[in-house]
Order: sequence, then C-alpha cells, then structure tokens
Amino acid sequence: MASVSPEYALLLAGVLFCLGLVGVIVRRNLLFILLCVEIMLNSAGLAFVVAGARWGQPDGQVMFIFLLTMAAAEVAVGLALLILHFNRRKTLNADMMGGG
Amino acid sequence: MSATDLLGLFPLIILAGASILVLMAAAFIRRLVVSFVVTLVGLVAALAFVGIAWHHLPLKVGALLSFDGFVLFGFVLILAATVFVAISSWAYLRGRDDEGGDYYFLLILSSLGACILAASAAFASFFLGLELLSVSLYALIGWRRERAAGTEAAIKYLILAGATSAFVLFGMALIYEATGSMDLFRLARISSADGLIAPVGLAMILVGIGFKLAVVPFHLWTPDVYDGAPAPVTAYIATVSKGAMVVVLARALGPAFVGNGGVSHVSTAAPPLVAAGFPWVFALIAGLSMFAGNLLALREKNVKRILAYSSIAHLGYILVAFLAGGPQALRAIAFYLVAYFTMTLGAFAVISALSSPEKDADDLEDYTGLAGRSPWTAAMLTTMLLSLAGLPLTAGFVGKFLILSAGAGAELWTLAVIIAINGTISIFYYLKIVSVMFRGAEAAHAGSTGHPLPAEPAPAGVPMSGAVGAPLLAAIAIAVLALAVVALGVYPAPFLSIIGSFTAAGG
Amino acid sequence: MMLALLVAVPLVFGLAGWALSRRSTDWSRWLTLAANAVNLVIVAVLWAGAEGAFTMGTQPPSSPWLAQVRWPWIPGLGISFSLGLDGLSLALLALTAFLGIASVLASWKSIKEKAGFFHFNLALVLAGVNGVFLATDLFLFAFFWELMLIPMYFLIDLWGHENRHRAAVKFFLFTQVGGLLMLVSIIGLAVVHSMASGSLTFEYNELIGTAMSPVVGMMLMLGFFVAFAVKLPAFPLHTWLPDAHTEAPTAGSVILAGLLLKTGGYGLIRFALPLFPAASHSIAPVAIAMAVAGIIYGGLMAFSQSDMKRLVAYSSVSHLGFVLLGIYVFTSQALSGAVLQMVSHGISTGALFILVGALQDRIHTRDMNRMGGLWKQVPRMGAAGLVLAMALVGLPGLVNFVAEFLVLVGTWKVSMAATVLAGVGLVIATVYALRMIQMAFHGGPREKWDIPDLSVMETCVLFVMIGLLVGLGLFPQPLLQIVDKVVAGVLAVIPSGGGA
Amino acid sequence: MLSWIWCIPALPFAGFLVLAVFGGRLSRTLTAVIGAGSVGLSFLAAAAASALFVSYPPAGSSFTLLLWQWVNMSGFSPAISFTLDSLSVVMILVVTGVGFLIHLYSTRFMLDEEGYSRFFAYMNLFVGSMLILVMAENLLLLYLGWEGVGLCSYLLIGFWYTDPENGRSARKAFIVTRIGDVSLSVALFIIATTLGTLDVREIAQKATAMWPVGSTLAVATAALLLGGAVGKSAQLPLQTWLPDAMAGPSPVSALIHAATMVTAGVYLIARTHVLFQLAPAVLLAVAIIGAAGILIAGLSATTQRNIKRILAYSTMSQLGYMFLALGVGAWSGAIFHLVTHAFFKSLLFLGAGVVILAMNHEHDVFAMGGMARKSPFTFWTFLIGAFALAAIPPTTAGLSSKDQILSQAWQSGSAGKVFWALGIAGAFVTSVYIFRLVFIVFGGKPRAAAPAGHGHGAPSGAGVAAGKDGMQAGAVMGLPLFLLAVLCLVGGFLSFPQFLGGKPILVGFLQTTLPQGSVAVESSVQTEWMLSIVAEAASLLGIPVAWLIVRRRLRMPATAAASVDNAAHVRFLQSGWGFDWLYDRVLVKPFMLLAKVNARDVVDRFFDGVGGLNMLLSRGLRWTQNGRVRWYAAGAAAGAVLIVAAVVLL
Repeated sequence: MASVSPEYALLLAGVLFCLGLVGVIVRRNLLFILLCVEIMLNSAGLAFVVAGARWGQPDGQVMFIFLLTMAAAEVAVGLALLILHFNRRKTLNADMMGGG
Repeated sequence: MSATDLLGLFPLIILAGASILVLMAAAFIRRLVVSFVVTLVGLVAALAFVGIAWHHLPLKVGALLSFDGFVLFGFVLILAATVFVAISSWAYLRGRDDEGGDYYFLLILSSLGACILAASAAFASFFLGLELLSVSLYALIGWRRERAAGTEAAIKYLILAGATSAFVLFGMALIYEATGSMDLFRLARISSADGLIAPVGLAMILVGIGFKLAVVPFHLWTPDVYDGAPAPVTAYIATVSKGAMVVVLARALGPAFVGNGGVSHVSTAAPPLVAAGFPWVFALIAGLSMFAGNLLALREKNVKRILAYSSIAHLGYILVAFLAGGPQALRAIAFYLVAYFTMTLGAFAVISALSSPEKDADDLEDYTGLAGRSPWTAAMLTTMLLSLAGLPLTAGFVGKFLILSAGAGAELWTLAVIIAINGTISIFYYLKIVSVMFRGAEAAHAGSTGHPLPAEPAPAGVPMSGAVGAPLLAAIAIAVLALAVVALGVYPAPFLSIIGSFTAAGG
Repeated sequence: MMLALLVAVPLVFGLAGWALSRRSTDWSRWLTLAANAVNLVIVAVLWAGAEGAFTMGTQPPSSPWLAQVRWPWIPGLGISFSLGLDGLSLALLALTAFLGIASVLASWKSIKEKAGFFHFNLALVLAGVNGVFLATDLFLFAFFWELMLIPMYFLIDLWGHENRHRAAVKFFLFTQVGGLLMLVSIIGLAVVHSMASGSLTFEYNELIGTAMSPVVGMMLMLGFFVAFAVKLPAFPLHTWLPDAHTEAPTAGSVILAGLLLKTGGYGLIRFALPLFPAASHSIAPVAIAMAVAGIIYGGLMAFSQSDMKRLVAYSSVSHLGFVLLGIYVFTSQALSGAVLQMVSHGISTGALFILVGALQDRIHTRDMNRMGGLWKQVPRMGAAGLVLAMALVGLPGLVNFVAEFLVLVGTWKVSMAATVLAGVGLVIATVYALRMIQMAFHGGPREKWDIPDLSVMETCVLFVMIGLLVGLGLFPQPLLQIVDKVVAGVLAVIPSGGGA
Repeated sequence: MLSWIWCIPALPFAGFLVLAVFGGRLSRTLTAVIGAGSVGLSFLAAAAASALFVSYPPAGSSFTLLLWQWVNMSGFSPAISFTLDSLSVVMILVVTGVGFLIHLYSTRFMLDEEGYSRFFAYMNLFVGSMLILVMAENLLLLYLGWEGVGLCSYLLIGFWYTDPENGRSARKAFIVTRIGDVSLSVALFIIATTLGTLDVREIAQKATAMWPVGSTLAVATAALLLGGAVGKSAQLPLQTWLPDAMAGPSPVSALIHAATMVTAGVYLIARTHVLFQLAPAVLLAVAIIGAAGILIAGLSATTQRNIKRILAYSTMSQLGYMFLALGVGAWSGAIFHLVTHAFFKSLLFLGAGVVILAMNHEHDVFAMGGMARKSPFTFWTFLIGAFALAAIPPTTAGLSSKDQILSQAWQSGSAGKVFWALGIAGAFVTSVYIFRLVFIVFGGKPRAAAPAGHGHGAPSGAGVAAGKDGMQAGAVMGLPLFLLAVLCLVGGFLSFPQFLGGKPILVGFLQTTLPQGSVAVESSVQTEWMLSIVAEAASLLGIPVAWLIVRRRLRMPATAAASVDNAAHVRFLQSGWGFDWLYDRVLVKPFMLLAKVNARDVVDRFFDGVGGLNMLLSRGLRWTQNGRVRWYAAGAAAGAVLIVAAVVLL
C-alpha cells in the first residue's frame, strides 16, 4: 500500500494550524476561540506524529500524548473561566472584555 | 544516570511534595498561616537541596533535564522569588483562610514548572515545564473571582498562552521533523544545512518564548494581565515566569551567539544560526521592546500597568546582553536578572502591601502624599523605582552598566545608544511616581521622608495597620529587598564573583 | 584619605542632620554648615600643601596629582574607588565648600518645611559634586555624575516654585541623556583600551593616551562632549537651565549655577580634552561657534526676560560661553581664563541668586515689572545688586573681568572673529545688566512695597562674596598659579594646540 | 622719593569706602568733610608729588611705582603699577584740583538733595578711578580706570534715579561708551598678543621696532584705540550720549562731562601717541573727526534751549579742537587746551548750576533772563568763562591754547590750511552760541517767573540764596566760581604764545613726554600775528551776531518763535544732526524687536517638540492596547509571520 509522503501530512498540519490561528483571530465567541486554540494544538500534535513517523521513533507519539493531557487541562481551566465570565457578563463575546 | 544525578531532581521532588502537602493540610486545617508555613518550608528545603546539588555539578536526568551552574542559579532565583511572593501573598490574602490552600498549591506548582523549564534539556521537558507554569498561572491570575478584570485577564492569558504554545509545539515538531532530534541544545546548531524547515521551526518556538518574555510584538497582553491579576501574582508573572524563560533562552540559544561579532558585521565564520539572520531578529525585538515599553508607560496613570510596560523595556535590555553572547554577557544577564527580580519584587511587594484583594492600590492617585503618610514605605518604593530607572547607588545602575559593557564588548553600539535614550525616557515615568509620592506630604513627617539609602526595616515600615505577623513579615521582606538593591548598587564586587562561579560551574 | 573625607563628610553629616532633624531642624542646618566648614578646612590644608609643592617643587614631575587615593571596588571589572587631586580640582573644591556654606546660610530662614530632608539633599549634592571633582576612575566619575542629579531633583521638585515639577523633570531628562551617552562612551573607551592592552580598566591615568582610530575617537568624544555641553550648558542645549534655575529654591539655584554647571567645564578640561586630544582638536571650531552663539544668544535672551531669576539664568548661559570658548581655543591664557571664569561666575552668580532669592522672599515675586524704585526701600540690596550687575558686565576690578579678558586675549590668536563677537556679547551684557538694575532698583516704585533690607546674615554672606570678587579681581595670581600646571598639562597633549 | 604716590588715588577711594559703608549714618557735614576732604588731600598730595617731580626730575623724566603683579603668565603679565611723568603730572593736578573745587561747590549745591552721601561716594569713586586712569603705567590698569569712570558717570547721570528718563540717559551713556570700550579692549588684545606687553613705555619701544609706519597692525590698533577715545570723548560717531548725560546734577556735568572724564579720550591718544604716529591715516582721521565735531556740535549748540545742553554741545566742540590738535600733531597743544578747557568749562557749568538753582531747576533758557541783575557775581564769573571759551581777551585761558592749536594746524601741511579754516569757523560759531546764551539768560528782564521747581525736591535753600546773589550762595559755592574765574584769566600764561613774549612753560614741560609736534620749526612772527588776529576777529564777530539773533528771537511773537523753532533745519540741529534718530532705527529698534519676538526661547520649542513627539508616539502605541484578545492574538501572529519571513529571507 502506498504511504502518504510526510510532506503532505505536514502540509495538512500546517493548514490545520493556520485554520486554528485564523479562527482565534476572527471568531468573536470565546468558546470558539478556545476550540480554535485546541485545533492549533492538535495540528501541532499531528505534526509530531508525522515527524515521529519519519524517523521511525516513538517520541512523536509520546509528545502527542503529553499534548493531549495538557490540552485537556487547559480546556478545563478555560471552560471554568468562561463560566465565571459568562455568569458575570451574560455574554461570550470576546470583544466585550474590558481592559486596555 | 547515576544516583548522584538524582540530587538534581530533589528540589523538584520536594516542590511537588510540598504542593501535595499544602493541599492536604488545607483540606484539614483551613488556615492561611498553615498553608503559608508549609509552602515556606517546602521552598526553603528545595533551596537547601539546590545547595547540595551545587557540589555535584554537572548533573543529568536522562535526556530530559540537565543541571549546570546557571540552572541552579535559576533555581535559586525562582525559589527565592517565590518565597517573597508567598510572603507578600500572606499579607495580601489576609482574612481569606479558606482559599489559602489552593492559592499556595498553585504557587508551588507554577514554581515547579518554572524550575523544570529552567532545567529542561529536551523539547518534552521544556514543554512540560512551560505548561505547568502556564496552567497554574491561569488560575492564579483569575484568582479574584469577584473582579471581572481578573477573570478576563485570565482568559486572555489563557487563549494567548495556548495559541503561542501551539506555535512552540509546531515549531518543535518541525525541527524534529527536520533534524530528528528533540534535544533542546540542538537548537543552537541549527543551520541552513537542516533545510528551510528547521529555522522556521525555531522561529515559531521564539514566538512562544517571546510571549512569555512579553517582548514586542508579543507584549500586548502584559498590561491587561498585570492589571487584572492580584498584585503578588503580578509580581510573580513579572519575575519568575520571565526569569525561567530567560534561563532557558540563555542555555539553549546563548551558545549560538558566543563570539558573535554582533549585528554590526555578520561574519560567515559565525555560528550558522547567526548567519540565518537571527541576530537581526533579536536586535529588532530588543530595540522595539525598549521603545515600545518606555513610550507606552509615558502617559500611563496606573502603577501596575506602568510596571508592566517597564518590564517590557527591561526584557529588551536583557536581550541586548543575550545578543552580545559570551561569558561577559552571561554574567551581565545573570546580574541583571537578579537586579530586575529584586527591584520588581520590591516594587510589587510595596504595592501588594498597600493593596487587598478587594482593591489593588494601582492608581497613581493612591500614592499621592505617601511619603507623608508612611515615609518608610515611600522610601522603599522610591528605592525600587530609582533602581528600575538605573540610577546610581542601586542595583539597576550596575546592571545597566554591565549590559552596556556586554553590548559594547560585542560592538553593539546602536543598541547601546538606544539603551541610553530609553534610559532617559524611562526616567520620566519613574520620577512621575516618585514626585507624586512626595507631593503634598505633611510636614509632620518632615524629618523622616524617605530616600534611596540604606534604611533598616523599622516598625514604621508597617504599611497597613491592624494585622499582626503577616504585615511585619512583609515589611521585613520589603526592607530586605531594598537593602539588597542598595547593596548590589554600592558594592557589587562580591556578588559578581558569586555569579561568576555560578555561570562558570559545569556550564 | 583626606580626599575621601571630602566626599564622606557631607554624606555623614547630612545623614546625621537628617536623622536628628526629628528633634530640631536646626540640627540639619548646623551639621550641613559644619560639613562644609570642615571641607573648607580640608581644602585649605590641601591648598597649603599644594603651594608648598609649587614653591619647593616637591611635587613629583612625573605625576600631575597632588594627592591620590585608590581602593579596589569592583576588581572584576577593573573598577576602583580612586580619587585624584590637582590644581583644577583644588580650585573647584574650594569653590564648592564656600558656596556650600553660602547656600546653607542663604536658606537658613526661608526653608521651613522638611528642613531635615532639604539639608540632607543639599549635603548629598555637595558630596556628589566633590566626588565629580575628584574621581579619577571613569566609572566612579559617572557614578558621582548621576548621583548629583537625584538630590538636585528633589531640591527642585519639593522646594521649588510654581512650575517646579516640570522644571525638575526637564533638568533631570536633559542631564540624564547626556549622562547615559557619556556612560556608553566611557564603556566604549574602556573596551577599546582593553582590546589594545588586554586589561579592562576604568582608571583615568591608564586610559589616558589610549590610541584609537579617528572615527572611534570622535564617536567616544562626542559622548563626553554632549554630556558636558548639556551641563555647561552650551548654546543649543541650554534650555533646561532657565527653567531649573528659575524654579529651584535659592540654595538650589546657587548650587546649580555655582557648581553643577562647573562640572561641565571641569569634565571638558579633565576628560574630553586629555582623553581625546585629536577629536577635541577637530571639533574645536564647532565648540567655538557654539560658545560664541551662546554668549550672544544668552545675552539677548537675558535682555528679553522680565523674570529676574530667568534673566540671571540666561546670563549664565552667556558667561559660560566664555568658559567653552576658553577651553576650545587651546591657549594657556584662554584656558586659565576659562577656569578663572568658572570660579568667578560661581561666586558672582551665586551671590546674585542669593540676592534675588532674598528679594523674592520679601515681595514674593520675581517679576521685575512689579519692582522698581526699590533702592529707596532697600539700599543695601540695591548696592549689592549694582556690584553684582557690574560683575555681569565684567567691570575691571572684579575677577570676572580678569577671566573674560584672559579668555579673549587667548582667543584673539586663534579666531579674531570669535573675539570680536564675544566683545559684542560684553556690550549686550551691559545692556541687560543695566536693565535689571533699572527695573528692579531704580526708576519710580510701581507697587508699594514695605520690606526690610538685607538681614545681618545675608549682608555678611553677600559682603564676603563681593569681597572675594574684588579680591580675586585684584589678586587673581594665586588661583592662576594653582591651575597653571594643569593647563600646561592639558595643552601639552593637544595636537598643535599649544599655541600659547 | 615718590614711592608714596599710591595714596593720590587711594585717598578718594578711602573716602568712597567710608561713605559707601557708613554713608547712611553720617551727618551731612561729616559727609561733606570726608567727600571733599579726601579729594582735597589728594590734591595736596598731587601738588607735592608734582613739586617733587619738577624739582628733582627722575631719570628718563618719568617715575614708575610697581605695587604688585596683577596677572603673571607667560607672554601676558600686566602689573598694578603707577607712573609719573609730565603728562600724568598735569592730569592729576587738573583732576584733583578742579575736582576739589567742584566737590567743594557740591557740598553746598547738593545740600538739600536726598542721597547726599551716595553722591559724594560716587564722586570720590570717580576721582579715584580717574586718577588710576591717568597714572596707570600699563593699558590694562588704564582700562580699569577707564571703565571705573564710565561706571561713575552712569551712576551720577542717573543720580536722581526715580525719574526713568534719567535712568535712560545714564544707560545710554554707559552703553554707548561701552561700545567704544570694546573697541579699545580689542586694541589691547592686539597689542598684548603681538607686542607681548601692555606697558606703555615698552609698547612704544617694541611698536616702533616691530611695526613699520602705516603697517596694517599699527593702523588697526590705532583705529581701535581711536574707537575707544571717541566713545569716551563723545566724538563722532559715538557722541550722542553726552547731551543726554546732562540729566545729572550740574557739578557732575562740570566734573565728569566737561573737565575730566570726557577728556580721557584725548589723554588716551596722547598716551599712545607712538602708535598713532605709526598710523598717519588714523592720525588724519583724528583730525577730521575733530574738525567735523567742532562745527557739528557748535552749530547744534546755537539752537538748543536747554542751558546745559548748550554747554554739552560746546564741550563736544571743544573736544573737537583737542582732537584736531592731536590730529595735526600738536600733542602738547591738545593737553594744554584740555587744561584750560577744564578751567572755563567747569566754571560755566558751575555758573549754570547756580542759575538753574535760582530758577528752581528750570533748564529752558527762554524761561530765564535778567540774571545779570539778580546775581551779578554769577554773571561776572560766567561772563569770564564765556570770554575764555570764545578765546577773547582779557581772559587768556582759551586764547592761548586755541591759538596754539590753530597755528599748529596752519603749519601742518596742505590739509592743515583746511583744518585751520574750519577751526576759525568753529571759533566764530563758539562765540555765537555762548553769547547767545549769555544774552538770553543774563540780559533783559526775567521772562517767566521761576516756575515751581519740577524735578527734584522742594525749591532748595541754596537755590533761593543763589537767587539773590551767587555770593550769598555762600563762600562754599562762590569760592570755586571765583577761583576758576581767576584761572580763566591767567591760565593762559601757563604757556603764552611766544610772539607775545610768553613762555611755553606747560608745553615745554609736556614735551618731556610728548613729541614736539609734526612741525618743529616755529613759523615767523608775522604769520603768528596774522593767524591770531583772524581768529580774534572771528570770535569777536560772533558777539554782535549773537546779539542780533537773540534780539530777533526775543522780539518775535510766540507763534512766530514757535514756527522758527519748528523749522526743519532748527529741529535738525537741535536733535544733534539726527544721529539719535539714525541709531534708534538702525540698532536699538531691531535689537528690541529681536528680544521681543524671541522672549520665549525658540530653541526650547525644538525640545518641546521632541517631548511632544514622544507623547504622540505613546498615544499612538496605546491605541494598540485596546484590551481585545483577538487583536492581541493577531499581533502575535503578525510577529510570528515577520520573524519567519526574516528567517526565511535572510
């Protein structure tokens, strides 16, 4: 069976990453922004897997595991904060946040 | 990996243990004091083990962690800073016994992360430390649930940290893909030979680093987060998280700039990374950070935000030394870190001493006539500010001098002049705070208005009234920091030699 | 050892006075006064020694220093706490101690709030100034140089007049940018030297004569030049001075005009010229142009002021133009004249500020449009004002004349145009000085003032200062003698400079 | 033997110090005693010194007293040292002698003025400085005295300081002379740098040795010295200050602006005659300036209304004679005229002072009249002064000195004839204006009743007294008038023209210091007779002319008189040929304008701009801190892109 050349996979990861990044920048809803961050992280994870595959090492996958747990933790805290925020502001519009 | 190598791990293990212990203790005795004491013990113990590890350098823990003098120096810095933050937090959190446990738990955890970051030798550990630090910071920043700014600051920090760490990870992946190595120290040897991907990866890693260091153009979050976070946590962000990252940077990429002829003339003989135009990137970042930070602060009325902006500029200064490369530069960086830690911690310690979770004393008006109300406090803050401004008799002066000499050594004349110009600009807003403090001070305290000079801690220094142990301890802490600032400024010779031994040992 | 004392005494006494001022603010006054008195004694002793050295020739011809102190400070960086005394330092140290006393006495009554802190700052400035005049380690010099600023800033910012905050910051920023550029140059010089010799040091005596390429030399020299030109102040960089002088309290103005400005001239003579002879020589035309411009422009500005303190401030710009001129024509007469001018200007302008301050304490304005005809009210003030105005004019018999004449004689050989233009400046000086006397003391009274004349203490202070002006005006030789060796030494290193 | 001459200037200085320090607390009598006494003693000392000097002439006919080294540097070492030679002997005698008489007069004249002690302090300071000036051995010390007298002149012109006008005149005097002083000081620079000395005697030797006649340096130096001289001596083009200087009290005008200070310029040129002889062109310029001054000032004098301004212009024109004399090389003649002029001009001023007091400080001549009857003594003394000024017998003072000048001019080459003619014309004009003054003031009856004294203080006792008779102004004021009148009558015999059987005592004495003069040969007796007759004729002719003018003017109805006064040429002459107008337009106004527009330092605007720029940048950057997380992310992303781009491209 013909394996996909790593370049393409890497390209896919890159595209995913950019999608996530664009999402973070353009989406207004904090929840979606959070999701986009997750997409970026996962694209990185994909890249690791690809790289690991290229060198035939497990490290890539190990990093991916790491990454997943970390992402989970991040999302957990993030959602908690979002709930706090929503309770106070009754909105998740990122641009409604103060500061500056 | 031998048994002795484990010595290096002990500080980390102890920290981890301490964090659990705090949580347990808090579960049974919901007293702030308890969690505080446990934390303090844990930190001190960790420090002690650093001392032990010092005699067995260099140490390695698998491929993940490696300890040399500079790392231990970073440990000491981080742990000491945490101690001071813990102390001022104690005074700050007074009356919030039921939350103390979690707070200190997170504090220790983030220090643990910082230490791992500093000691990391591989992508994995680097990433682990980074996230450990970040995640616990999210919670700490948003600590004051009752304040919208806190939560929002936390959210902003979380999103940006998440995104940037995604950058880091992707960059790592790229480098791994290109070189097949996850060794952190491999970064310094990246060259065009590794193809185009590797440098791009490094660039992406720099994004993450730049975010943590809050340098242009990754600095935008700084004022909001500094403002939203509780004063002690702000101090922590300003010092520990940046310090750890500087240590990593110096370890991982520093070697690339050794013998770097400087931006002035990029020689092909220079390390490949230099040839790849990274010096220009760093130079640009450094210069922009200095200008942006100082200019932004000019019109600012919020003290915490002013310090946020000034921290941007200070990191810019440090980058100049980093760019210079070589032992000279390492010494400069180390000393400036210490100076920066001391004066920043001191400044924030005063701020938190004047603040409470309900209301942080961050408005410039809050400081009007402080010299009259509580002279010693004003004296301390003045000392810190003058040191941040880099005036003589303080650590800041010597620090700036060292950085300039490092820069001059590498013939980074342009950056040196930029430092000089920015030093002048910064004077403006530091003096603004000082002037406000001394304005309208009642003549009652005439004789004893504060001034940057060795001022032994006195009960007069107790900023707030009422509380017992915590404020006193905080006051002592402040005084110690002030003393340190002055001592470093007046007679830095012995300390410089200490740093020398640190940076030299097992490097 | 004695040299270190010159710095330490004001520091210690000032601290003590500040600490004791909780009991009674008089403590701080007396102690600051005592500190300066002690310094004056020390200087006198050193001076006597110097005279001896000159007459007996006991001073080793090899070393230009009359006395030296050198203690290790930051050996890792080749920095040592090293002080050196020569004729130039001696003259200026004497001036410092003297003006210190004068300024304390002048503000004896006028400073009421935070007197302890005030005198502490005063003492600290003086310590810094002494340090600047003594330091022979460039790092130490920069250290003291910056150290002077902080207390001066407080003096202006806390005890100044209406716009004190702005003036204080302006003063600080101007001096700071110069100071930092100088710091960069100092480091650069040390680096260049260490590249050549392999040893990193900031010791003046070792750095002197460091060989460097013209470009590098010019760059480094400019760093120093800017710092000193700002402090002096030279023409385009002078604008901080009127504000600072005007807003500062009397003592502050005295110290500023009398001493801080002198550190600029001192720096040029001590560092800029000997360390970078070639570069200094090539920049001389610019400096001379700046000097002449300053002389005329300052005079013109002084004429157009109605604020008495501002007038005096701008007159300083004009008169320090002579210092700059005297330094950069590289002739022995001119250089000696420049040094003499520093001293004479210190005394005369200091006295003027004391007088104006006394006037302001009484009528609470510096606006000359509201004065007039005060002579009838306060003849002693009027007389003092008249003499000091004549000092501004450069009337023979006062030391200012000797100084300016020497500078101009020295300049004539180098640039006739500069000499003539400076002469025009003297005419302008007459114009504004007489205008000041006319508006303040002569003419009809514009408002009804009922004010006391100079108090006994003020009279004594001014009398002594004027006496000094006259005395030095008729017997300038001792002063010229003491700086003679320095002048010769400096000119010796200037390429084709010794046109004496 | 003469080593004590330092006390000649020291005495007045001592008087000044005492008066300056204790002035307020001393009684008027004591003040007067100190003020006049110090000068009197100084006069005695001077007299004694002169006597000694004449009877035992020191070697080289000059004596030098070195007090101490002022500045001692390589190539520049002026000393504080006095010198006594015939020139300075004559000068100190004039300064102290006339000075003492005027002090004496002032003790009464100023009796009712405020600041009595201040007045005498200034006067003593002046005499001291003037003595320094004339005794100085080197030019730097001379310069000290030079500036000192300038200061005193300023202080005394503005003595009545409450009137801003006086302040204006005083400042004008100081500043205008100061311009000359700068020129003088530049001359000093040249001498000091090229000849390496400021000692007059050494200058003479070295200059003759180093500078060929007419060499650039010599000419430049002489010209610059001349610049100083014209400033002090109120000659063209720096003469404008003298008429205004009359704002001072009359004794001041008499002492400073007639007898002594204004002659300092003449003295300076005589002192440095060697340099001028090396620069014939400049010497010619001196003569021309003098000749022009004679007529310009004289004509202005004929139209003035203010009695003191008339005398002021007269002084300028007489100084013109001295310059003419110097120009044609009649060195000693110039000094001789200086002496006699000191006699009669101070006499005239003091007399005018009495008149002014009598008129309660009225200065307008047309408001006066009939003074001859009111105070004969004043009239007679004043008349003698007038005769002396117009060089008409029986007075000898003006006669012999002016006669010498004119004859010297006649003999000095081709241009000499022209100068002589101008001098004659000047003589005519002189007698016209002075007798115009005499006729108006003393002739006829009192026109305006003396108006209530404006100016200073109540109508003064002295004034009232003088009103009845000058003599009753008390011996104190009368004696000086009398003595000066006597001097005017006999002063000429100091060196009476030889063809009249006189002896050139003074001139001969002076020639031990000053050169013989351009032409050594005394021309034939006939020529001498002819010349002096012509001169006398011119002077005498002036009297009737003046009489006619006055009669016509006084007969006129007021309107016509006014129209005459407003006639263009009259106003032109009254304004002193419009020099003030010119300088005001060319120098003063522009300066004022410049000062006005730039009152707020333009340079500072630049630095404000720098500050503003920073603030602007700050504002701009703060706009990026808008608190929007998406924006922040975008910023970071952009940064990332940039870095990657940099890495990829570089």
